[in-house]
Amino acid sequence: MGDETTDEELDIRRAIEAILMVSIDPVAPNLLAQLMEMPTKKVEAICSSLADEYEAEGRGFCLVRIGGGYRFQSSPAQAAWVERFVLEGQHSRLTSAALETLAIVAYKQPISRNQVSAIRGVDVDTVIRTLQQRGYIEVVSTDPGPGNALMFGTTREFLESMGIDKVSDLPSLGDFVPGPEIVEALERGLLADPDVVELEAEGDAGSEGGEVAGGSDAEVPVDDRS
Amino acid sequence: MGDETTDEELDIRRAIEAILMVSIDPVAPNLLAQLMEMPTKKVEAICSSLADEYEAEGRGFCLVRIGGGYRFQSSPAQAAWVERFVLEGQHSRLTSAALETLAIVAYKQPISRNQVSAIRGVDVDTVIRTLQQRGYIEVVSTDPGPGNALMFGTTREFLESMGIDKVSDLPSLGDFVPGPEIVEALERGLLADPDVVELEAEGDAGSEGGEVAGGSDAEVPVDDRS
Amino acid sequence: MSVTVTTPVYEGPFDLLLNLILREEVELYEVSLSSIVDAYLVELENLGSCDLEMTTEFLLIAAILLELKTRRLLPTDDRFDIDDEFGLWEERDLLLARLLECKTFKDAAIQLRRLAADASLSWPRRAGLEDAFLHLAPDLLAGVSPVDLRDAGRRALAPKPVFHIDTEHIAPIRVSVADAVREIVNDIPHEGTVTFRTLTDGMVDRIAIVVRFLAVLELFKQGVVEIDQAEMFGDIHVSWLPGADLADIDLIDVYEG
Repeated sequence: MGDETTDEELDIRRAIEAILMVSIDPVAPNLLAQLMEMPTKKVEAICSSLADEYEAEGRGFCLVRIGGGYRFQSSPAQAAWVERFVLEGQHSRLTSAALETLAIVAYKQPISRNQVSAIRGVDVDTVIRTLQQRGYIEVVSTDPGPGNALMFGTTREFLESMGIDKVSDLPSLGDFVPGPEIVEALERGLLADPDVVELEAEGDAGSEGGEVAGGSDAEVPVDDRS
Repeated sequence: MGDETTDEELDIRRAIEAILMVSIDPVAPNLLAQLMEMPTKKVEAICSSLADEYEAEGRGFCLVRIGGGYRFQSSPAQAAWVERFVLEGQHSRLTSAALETLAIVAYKQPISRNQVSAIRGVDVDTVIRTLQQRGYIEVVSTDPGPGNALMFGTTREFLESMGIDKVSDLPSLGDFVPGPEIVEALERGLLADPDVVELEAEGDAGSEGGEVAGGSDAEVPVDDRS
Repeated sequence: MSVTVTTPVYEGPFDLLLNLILREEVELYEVSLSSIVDAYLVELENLGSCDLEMTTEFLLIAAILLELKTRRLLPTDDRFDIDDEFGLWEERDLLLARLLECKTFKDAAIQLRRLAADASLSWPRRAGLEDAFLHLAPDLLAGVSPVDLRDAGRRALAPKPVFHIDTEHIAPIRVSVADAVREIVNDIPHEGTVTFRTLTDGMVDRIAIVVRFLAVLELFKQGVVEIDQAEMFGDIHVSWLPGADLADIDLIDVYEG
């Protein structure tokens, strides 16, 4: 441990190590802060220094911030050994149908089944139920509008399985908006008769499609469904 | 770590740290020896050197030999912090997943872990462990069939917490009332048939089979009920 | 075109359309639908298998395309309806937006798969509390009533709906005319007259009655029985012809159900 750490800090480090060792779920930094009666920022700093320490020492375990809190976990480098020990595959993979549905829920939450279905273009009932059973999504609210649709959102378990701390840590959806060449290809695929080209100019004035096809960086209206 | 440790020994230390970190129960030294393909004596020597190391570094956790194996646990010196965490910090309610698992055990006892898992459709090891640790369920018998599965049932403590005298005092599950998604499915003119389990497999192949057909990734079936 | 889609996986209509457009440069209004079908068939071949759902989805999208296209091809009203034109453009823009959205989430899902794969290299510590602290742990069931538990039980034990298309109406016919003939020959006294009503006594299944009727017709054709119906909707009387050779009966045609 670093030489400049104070005695009080050393105590806190030990306490955190002990608490994380007995906790089943990730422990939120503000809960630690509350227990230790110290600012959350300080707790976060100590946790991250502990994490660095384990890594520098080449430990077989690591301390990560995940699903809204801190937890101990086996080091990724030791995956082969742990796999041998665990035997039953704890991590079963999702099909791409499930994963795409999960992505929609994750980025658009809260979202209803029908809204997901509209984006996927297919019925998503089975997939939604599978994701719910697996604990990746849950009903987070009820739509106040007519029909009182159940609104789904992701769970802490989802965050844990993605190895991230919070939903906003997901890569920005903007990163996945298709590039101009794909938009162009799609546009070309949907191209109308050449003899209504004048209308195209008028029609496109209202939308942004033409502009994107023209190669500018303007945002594609991907996100405007409500 | 000591200067005299070889690279191979370092690797083994890391592997042991990783395995012990994720194990729920103490891990027997001969199991570790078997996994690492090395003599039990050597494993014991490494474990005890790890334990010494943690102690020398004044860690908040320690590695102990207990119940025929090794395990990480919180350091006795940190007991006051852990107590505080247990009393104030732990969320004092069962998650709905845990409650459902408890309900399955309560209504279907005696029942094996695999049977619960089959009903829940997900891995229940951690939840069963928590319920058992908290004294709500216990092993009540051993299945005489092949595999000798441990059969779980509820405890006296469970009945006390529920404020009832005996399991048969639990309210009847009653006639099955279909959930909204089932009603929805029925309205759509699709048949919801709880009995046709083989057909479910077919259904899944239909909806998620594209990926399998594509052959890109070996997929673990999402729903391993059979 | 340089664009390639790396996942040869079909999940839904948009997916299909996306792949078709991106790979084959299908131009909705200009290219013949048969090329779309061809492209689809090539895709099918590549997948190496066909499933009903995928095929249905293709039919759906093909129908949509066909509708869009016919609207373009059919001669329009003499008066040029500019609203219709705009409507078409609106439709196209909407479709484009949906395709882009679909593609966006497809790519996002690939990223999620990577995240999950990385995360799956680590296992969390889940050992939980040591025995020494268990007595301190608050009762997790505090505030949970037996009714709450029952509700949780109902949720957990509710039959999971299993979706399959009801094919009862096309269930294979299990009664054959040959069997029916055999039954009649074996069960009915070879003298006197019996009514068709008696022959079908106790039969509930309409198809079984139909098959039995076909059997009677078959016997008539073979010259084994005489059929007589005195009045319309009256009883049909079936009587054995004297000296009929019952050995021939095994040679009857087999009706395919």
